[in-house]
Order: sequence, then C-alpha cells, then structure tokens
Amino acid sequence: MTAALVIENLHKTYVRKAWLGKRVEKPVLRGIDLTLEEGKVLGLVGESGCGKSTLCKVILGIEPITSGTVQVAGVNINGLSTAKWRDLRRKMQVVYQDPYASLDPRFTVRQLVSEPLDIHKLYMDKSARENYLRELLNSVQLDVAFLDRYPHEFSGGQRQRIAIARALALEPQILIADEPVSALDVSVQAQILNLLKDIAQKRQLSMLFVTHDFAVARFLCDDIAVMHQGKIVEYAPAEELFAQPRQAYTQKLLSAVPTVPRGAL
Amino acid sequence: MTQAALTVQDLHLSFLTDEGALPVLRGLSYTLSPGKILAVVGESGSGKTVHALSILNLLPPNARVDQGKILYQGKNLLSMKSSALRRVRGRKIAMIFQDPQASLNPVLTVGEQLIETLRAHKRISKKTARKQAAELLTKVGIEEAEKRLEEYPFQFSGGMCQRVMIAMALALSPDVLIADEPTTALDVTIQAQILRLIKELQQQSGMAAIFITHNLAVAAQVADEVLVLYAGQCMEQAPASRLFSHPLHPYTQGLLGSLASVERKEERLPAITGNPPRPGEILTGCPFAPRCSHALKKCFETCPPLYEKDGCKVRCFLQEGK
Amino acid sequence: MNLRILKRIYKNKTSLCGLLLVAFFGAVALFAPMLAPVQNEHNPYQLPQSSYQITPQPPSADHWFGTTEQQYDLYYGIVWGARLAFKIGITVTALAFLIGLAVGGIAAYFGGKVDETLMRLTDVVFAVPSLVLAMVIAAMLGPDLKNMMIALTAVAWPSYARLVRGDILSVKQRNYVTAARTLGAGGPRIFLRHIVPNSIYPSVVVASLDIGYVVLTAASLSFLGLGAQPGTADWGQLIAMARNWVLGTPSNSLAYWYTVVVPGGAIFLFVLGWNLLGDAFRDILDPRQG
Amino acid sequence: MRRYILRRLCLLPLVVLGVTFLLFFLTQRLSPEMRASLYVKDPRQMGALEEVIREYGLRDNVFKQYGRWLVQVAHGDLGYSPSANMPVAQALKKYLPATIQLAVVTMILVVFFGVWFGAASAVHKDRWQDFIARFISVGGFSLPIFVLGLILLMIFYGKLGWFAPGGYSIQTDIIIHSSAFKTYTGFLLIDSLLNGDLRVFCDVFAHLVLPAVTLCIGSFALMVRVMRSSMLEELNKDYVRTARAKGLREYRVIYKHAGKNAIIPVITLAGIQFIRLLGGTVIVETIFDYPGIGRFGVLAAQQLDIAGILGFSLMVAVLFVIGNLFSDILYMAADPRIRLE
Repeated sequence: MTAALVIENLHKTYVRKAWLGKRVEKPVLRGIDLTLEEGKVLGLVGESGCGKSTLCKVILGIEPITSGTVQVAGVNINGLSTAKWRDLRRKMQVVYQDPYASLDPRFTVRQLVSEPLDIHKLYMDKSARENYLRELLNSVQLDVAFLDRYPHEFSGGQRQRIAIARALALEPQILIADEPVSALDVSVQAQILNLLKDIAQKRQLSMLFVTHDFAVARFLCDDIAVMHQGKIVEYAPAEELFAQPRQAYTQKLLSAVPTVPRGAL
Repeated sequence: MTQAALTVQDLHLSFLTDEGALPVLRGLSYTLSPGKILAVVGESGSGKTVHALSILNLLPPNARVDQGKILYQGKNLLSMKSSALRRVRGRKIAMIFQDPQASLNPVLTVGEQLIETLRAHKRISKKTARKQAAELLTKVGIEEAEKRLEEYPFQFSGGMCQRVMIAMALALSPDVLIADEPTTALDVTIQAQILRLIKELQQQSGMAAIFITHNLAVAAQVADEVLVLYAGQCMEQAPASRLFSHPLHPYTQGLLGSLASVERKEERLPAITGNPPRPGEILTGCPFAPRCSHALKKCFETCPPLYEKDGCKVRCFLQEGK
Repeated sequence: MNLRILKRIYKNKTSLCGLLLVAFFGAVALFAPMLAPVQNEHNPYQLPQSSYQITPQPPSADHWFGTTEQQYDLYYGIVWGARLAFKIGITVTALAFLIGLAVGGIAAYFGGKVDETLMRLTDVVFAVPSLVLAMVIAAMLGPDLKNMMIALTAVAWPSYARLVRGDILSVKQRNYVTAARTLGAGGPRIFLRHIVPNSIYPSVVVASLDIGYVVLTAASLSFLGLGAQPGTADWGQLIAMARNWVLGTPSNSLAYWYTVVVPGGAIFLFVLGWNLLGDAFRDILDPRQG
Repeated sequence: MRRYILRRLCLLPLVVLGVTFLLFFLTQRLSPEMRASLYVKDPRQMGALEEVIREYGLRDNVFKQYGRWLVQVAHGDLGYSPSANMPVAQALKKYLPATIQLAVVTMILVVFFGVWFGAASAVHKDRWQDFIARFISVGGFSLPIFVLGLILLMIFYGKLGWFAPGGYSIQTDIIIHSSAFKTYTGFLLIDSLLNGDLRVFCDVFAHLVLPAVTLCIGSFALMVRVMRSSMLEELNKDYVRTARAKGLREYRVIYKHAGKNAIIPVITLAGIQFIRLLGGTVIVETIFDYPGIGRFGVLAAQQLDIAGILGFSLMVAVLFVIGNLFSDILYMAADPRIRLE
C-alpha cells in the first residue's frame, strides 16, 4: 500500500534580505517526518505559529522547500516541472480556512467549480459538464439552483461547501484541509465535519486535516500528529494518543481544552 | 433578593441600513446577580456583541436602541447624560474585548494607557498612578511590571495584551465586568490561563460579570448561569449545572450535540440543519422553527413566550405544559 | 453593479452636481461649432480678432464675455476652450493610464529586479514636482499644444503605474489567487482571469476622473507661456493675456475683472465637476476610504 | 530603525542622479550651440560658443557629456545663466532663501489649518463642519493657483492697495543692502529679527502674505482630505472604543488617542507636500514677482536658458531629497512601531 504523502526531514526557513546584504532568517519547519497512508485521515494539531499552515503551503508547492523531501502520490515534488505539477494537481486538492477569501468574488458558483475542469479539459461536452456540476453540488448538499449565484450571496458554511465541491471536481486521491471549519459557527461546523467524514469514507480519500482543535481532530482523524515550533512532538493513532498522551506538551494542550460537563445527553 | 448588579429589560435594537432598519435584538431581558458570572452564548448574527456594547453606549453610529432599559443601581444607562455615563464607564462597569492587540493604542506605552485610566477617575499624582499600574500588572500575572510599563502593545503577545486589558478593566475595581469573547482570538493554552485569571479575580473582588462567547465549552469553564441567544432573542436561561445536564430548548440541545468532544470519539455529530439567520432577517413565529426537528405547526405562526420554572427560562412550546 | 453606482451618484447631491457640470461642459464642447461659428477653417482653435486694439473691452452685445488684449473674443475662447480641455484631458489621461498600466502591470507581475528598477524609474519622475518637470520638458520641446501634451503625459503616468501596481500586488496575495494556483492554473491565466478584473477595475474609474487635474496642469503651462500660443482658444492662455490688466485702471481697479474671472471660472467649474465626480466614485468603489 | 534610514539614504542620491540624467538627456534634443551655455564661466564667452563646444566635446555621445557635466557640477559650477545674467550657482544661492522662506510659512499654514479642519470634519462627520471642510477641499483642488493669485492680487493690491507684489519694498531694499544690515542666514525674516529691525520684518512678511495664501490652497485641500480619511479610519478602530469604555473624556479620546495615530500619514504627506509647494512657487513667484528660484526657473524656461533650467531642476530635486528624508525622520519619531523595529 503506497503512502499518499511521505515527508522526510523537511526544513523550511523564510529568508528576508535586509539592506546591505544582511540576511534575516526565520526557521519555520525544523525537520518534519510524516506519512499519510492511503485512505486514512491524518490530523495535524498545533497552536498558531507552530508552522502547520506553512507545511500545507510547502506540500502544495506554493512555498519552495529549503531542504528534505516531500513525495506526493509517489512523486517527489522538489524541482518538479510545471507540466508535472499540473498532473499532480489532479491527485491532490486543498480546502482553505477562510470561506470568504478562497472564492473569487467575481465568479459565479458555476465558474468556480468549472475552473479546475476547464484547466484540465475535463467534461468539456456541455451536457456532460452540466450533469457533473449538478452531481458535485449534490455531493456537498448544495441546491443546484445556486450554480448562477455569486459568493457574496452565501453564508460561511455554504461557501465552504462550494470550496469543497471545487476541490472534489478533479476527483483527487489526496485532500489537504487547512483548518476548514475554524472560521465557522459551531452548528455549521458540525455540518461540514460530517460532510468531510462522509466524503473521506465514500471516496476513500487520504486527508491531511490541519486544526488547532483537539475535539474536531478526535472526531475526524484516524491518526494525529502534534506539532510545536516547527517539529512533530508526538505522532500516534488517535485513540491511543487521547488514551495516554506521552509528551508533556501534548498533555498540556489536552488539559487546556475546555470541555462541557456531559449530563444525561 | 439583594439588589441586582445589572438588569436588562426588554432590549430592542436595530441597525440602520440603506434598506431600512434591520432588527438585531428583539426584546432581551435578564438580571445579573452580584458576584455571579452570566455567560451569554450565541452564534454570529445572534446580537450578543451589540447587546454588550449597548450597556456602556459604545454602539456604532448606525445602531439604534428602539426600546428597553438597562438598569444599574436603579438608573437607566440608556437615558443617562453622557457626563454621568462617563463616570460609570471604567469605574463602575468595565469592559474587555475580543482582539486584545487591536484594543490597545499602538502609539502609547502600556504604562501611559494604564495610568490614564487611573487618573481619569481618581485624583492621584502620576507617580502613585504609576506605582498602582505596576501593581495591577503584577496582579494579572505579568512579570517585571516596572519595565513592561515602558513597552508598547506591539511588544506584547496576544495573551499578554489581554492581561493588560484585564488590568485596565480592574484598575478601579468595578462592580460589573463585561467580557466580549475575550479568549476567542487566543490559543487554547493561553485561553485556559486567561479564563482561570478572570475567574480568580472575579471571585477575589466579588464583582458580577457578563461573559460573551460563541463556544459553550468556554462558557462552561467560567459561568454560574448561562443565557443562550438566537436571532436576538433569549432561547433558554438557566444555572450552568442544570443547562448542561438538562438542556430544555432544542437549539441548546443542538448546540451541545454539534460540539465535538475531546473525551470520546463520536461516529456522527448530531448537527443542526440549515444556517443561522442573517442579522435583521424578518422572522415570523419562533426564529429557530425552520431548523428545529421538533417544530410544530404553531411554532411557525407565533413566537413562544419565555416559560419560567424554578430559575430556568425556556422559549419553546414543547415546554408549555411542564 | 453599474446600476448601483448610478443610483448612489444620483442620491448624493455633490456628485450629482459634479455630473451636471461635466455634462454641461461636455455639451458646450460638443456643440462648439453651433455655439461659436468657426472663423478660420483650418484651425478652429484660432481665436477671432475683431481689431488690434490693446485694451480689453468689457462684455457687450457682440462679445458676450468681452474681449482680451488685442480683442480676442472671450466667448469664442471659452466655448472652444472647453473642447480643447476635453481633447487634452482625455488624450493625456488615456495615454498616461495605458503607460502606467503597462509599467505597473509588468512590475507587479514579474516582481523582484524588474519591479525594483521600474519603481525606481517612477521615483525619479516623482522626484521633481509635476509642474516643474512638465515646464522643463515643454521648454525643451518648444512651446506648442502637441509638446505640452507629451510633457503632461510624461508627468502623469507614474502615479497610474504606482496605483495599478499597488492594486495588483494586494490582489496577488488574496487567497483565491493561491487557490487558483493549486488548481493548476498557469501564471498568465491567473493574471488575466483573477488578478486583472479584481484590481484594474477601481483604478480605471479613479484614473478616468483625473482629467480635471490634467486640464489644471495644462492651463498652468499655458499660463507660463509654455503651452498654447497666444491667440489659441486655451483657457490658460486667455488668463495669461489677462495678467497685465489685473490691476485695472487708476480710476477703477476692477475695470478688467472679466479677463480673469471668466476664463478662471471656466477652469474652476470644469475641474470642480471632475473632482466631485471622482470623489463620488472613490467613495462608492472603496467605501473604506470614507 | 538605523537600517531604515540607511536604506533611504542610499536610495536618495540614486534618485537625484536619475533626475539629472533624465533632464540632461532631454537637453540633447537641442543644438550644441544652445547647450554650450552650460559650460560657460563668464558672459564674454557667450560670443565664442564654437570654442566652448569644441572644448567640452558637445558632439560626443550623451553619457560622456553627462559624466563630464556631473564632474563640473560636483565642483559647484553650473554654467552661466543668460536669463539671470549671472552664473547659475550664484543665482540659486541668491534666490533660494526667499523660496524656502515662502515654502516654510506656507507649510506652517497648510499643516496647522489642514490638520485642524481635517480632524474637525471627521469628528463631526456629515455635519456642517464636514461639508465646509469637504467643499474647501474639493474647491481648493479645483481652483487653479494662478487664477486665485490674480484674483487676490486684483482685490487686495489693486482695489485695497495692501500687500504689494515683489519681495520687499524699495525702502527695505536700501536698508538690506546698506552696510549696517548684517546677513546671518540669508533668510530675510530671520535676519531682520536678528538685526532687530521690526519694520523690515513687517515689510517682508507683508510681501509674503498673498503668495503664501495662494500657494497653500492646493496643499491645504489635500491635507484636509488625508487628515479626514485618516481620522475617520482611526475613529473606527477598537482602541478608540476601549478609550471610551475606560471613561475618558470625549476630547481626550479623539485627540490623544485617535489624533495621535491619525497624524502619522499626515506627517509622511508633509514631506511630499513640501515638494508640491516648490512646484507651486513657480507660478506664485511669477504672479507676485517674488524673487525666488521659482521665478528664476520660469524665466529660464521661457528664454530656453538651458543652464538655468538644469540648475533649477537640480536644486528642486535636492530639496525633494531633503524634504523626503525630513518626513521619514518625522515619521519614525511619531510611530514607535517603526522606531523600535
């Protein structure tokens, strides 16, 4: 069973060239080793500033790698040509945190979800395209009538569904979810979490789920990696980690999570 | 019953927009008993923040109080003269906000902003004010207070800024503290520390507090009593222990259900369908009816009153008989 | 989108009167041949001269606005001056905007060294006050209309370059642009479909309303004798001719008030109209600017 | 912070060089004879231009000539100006103080009234103060300087006889050039005070009023607009709400909290404004016959006096550089985030 995502000793340092050649270096990833098995959901949990979003950017090729290797679906992304990157996009897609910023305000839902199809020349026939779009919208529980509306006409939860539909358009094997529910209200958050869980199971997706909320991670993830200042401090199957967290940092994080006293519910 | 620290009576408030006045608060009433923390829980658009701002009349220009009173020591804050209200702000009723770094003036040192608060209400020299400011910082857990007074807000972390805000709020030991989502912007470890700090200081000083949040779990950490707000109306209000053990209103049950728990793995979250109403949406009947799985026909026609029974209030026809 | 803008303009009084002013001057410029019949065929901007008498004459039956020194008819000057103002304003703004769009676009799109050099170039042009640089260029090229327009364009494009570059850079960081990259879209596709529509639109509108400022600078150049030549229907030139008559006669110091007030008023109202319209569009498009 | 100043310091000479090259490149359009005046030391040489052309190789490629010209400028020799019939360097030295004096007085007017009106209009948004400020601001933008200048001249000097044009009256002229009057700084306003001669001070100031008022309208309009939008932005910020929640008096909330932050963009603008003023002096000094470098520049341009034009533009570019640096330092003093970066 080949792993969907293999990261070995990954380093990422942001370099700011100050005047007169003085270089200001800011290491963000300090040697990450991580593997995402196929069909599994890996939770990446950490506080703000631990580098989890940077890791997503590196995996998606938005930020260059300083050192170390990243293999996506068996392909090493270091120094990959744009053509090869384009093919890789069909295997790996992303859902971002801010539903208001990740959708172009001037595009209708139809244009948004069709963009990946136009780029990769899929379902170019008009009726096939229309049916596929309807199918995609249904898979994220969105009313087909929304196809010709603009993002500003939707709530946060609905926009995130549009973003998910767009990510699923290329039928990827790997989904990178960078804190997809953090910006949503609690009731809407639950709907999107259920949706992601169904999609992951139905499509046998391997998902890297980034979050700062342990409770959300416990609900959705099979394994969990705890990240702190650019390093993975603990990596274990979810139930094992929650049963007895080994690292002091993980224990500290877990004890700080506010819980609701469960009554008769 | 000792005199309430603060009473809100039938508060109606709306936003003035191009398309006319959008109602945001549709008759909110509650009493805050002294020495107690009341958590006001609501999702975005529920009107929880605008209600907090109306208490000290910090409303944006396009907000308008249509009806209702806010009583503090028998006087209605809403109709108070601005000079009188100014003596209440900060001295009797203090407030802390969600984004600590943005709530401090970036071009003034932390010391200046603390001293300014003290001297606004007390006739004391700069020197004594400075000493008291240092004590306040130490009290909220900031080391080397003397040195930190000279630093600017951008040299403080989010958690540290919130501690400064708390120090500023408690400078004149007010009777009531209003905290508008004070830990939402903070990491979970810092959030736990700030919640503990607020609880300790509240118990030491015996002041009352209104704690506004969208997260029931955070409310559970500090609240003595919880009020669940939805579309500008109180859906349920009860002592914390009862509300979490026996939630009566379907919305409260839905909220508790959709909150993923860190204690055990759930197969599926019993989420509430649909979306929270946009602020100002015109609603007939019970605002939660469209998303409620137990909704009866009459729920869509008339809005249920607030039934009250031994200290718990709930706005739902299902509770009519009980 | 546009209907909303028109509604907002209509509702806001100041922008409405801005619209009326611009429309009024537009009509005057359009119907110039009817309002003031052309005297000299091959150059309609040549002012008719009723005689060579030096002292300007006050407004009268056949010279509604009076005459300047050497009896150039002010009424004809104002009417055809409006057409010339539009001609100068539109050509210079359009040209300057295109250059600015190219320079700003290239600088923002490529970034790095290209961005640095292009921006330093704009800094150089910004280093000298626009009027001084225009004055110098006009002097070097020799004072006539075409050269003046070249000078004005050379001075106007850098502010557009900076405006366009700023807009593009801010949109470039937006999340939906990164999202497009992760969909596999190439650089040019992202630039044309996502970046340009979201960034250029506000700049185009704000830029088009700088016509007022361009006409103002053109008039200043003519006033200094470095733009239109005496006898052309250019407002700035008309005022230049009024300079020696400002102090009037020993008996009545305001004798020749009209030689300054009439062309001066024309420029003021023209530029005011564009500025009022510009403010309205700036508020509507970017309410945050307040 | 030092790094920030260092960066600005290295950048500015580049800009000045860029300006001079741009202008020098423009002069190439003209015939060598016309360009010869750049290299003339004294008037007698004006006759023998051919010799000057050969001597300075005015037919070589532009870069060589530019290099030679730069070296010459470095030695302070800017050539001879027929329009001012004196060497350019000397003309600049003679006229510069008057322009600086005018610009500084105008700047004080612009900053003081601009900030005051801008803040007032923001605080009383959409009330009468706001409409007046906005009308003055748009009006100021639209009213050409020379129209305003001529009208003011017509009314105040023509009709009422106050504020005569020119730099100073004839009597003052005699006093200034008399031996008793010592020039310390070259700025008449200051020198007259240092010499304790109040009459000269008042006379010079009287001649300054109309030009200053005319010059400040455009910049004042811009300052009001920037201060207004900056103040509006700050007033909506969270820390202003905190200040009110603390029970501070309203004026303290507005001026100490919001004002202190709102003034920062105004300061950076002040540097750029100073340069716009120099642009304005060109017209104002011409209308009011005020003996500054602006008038010198216009005469040079009108008579196509190449040396004069280049010398004038160079001086303006240098003033720009100094003005920019000055506003940067002011900016750092006002904003701790930059100062302690």
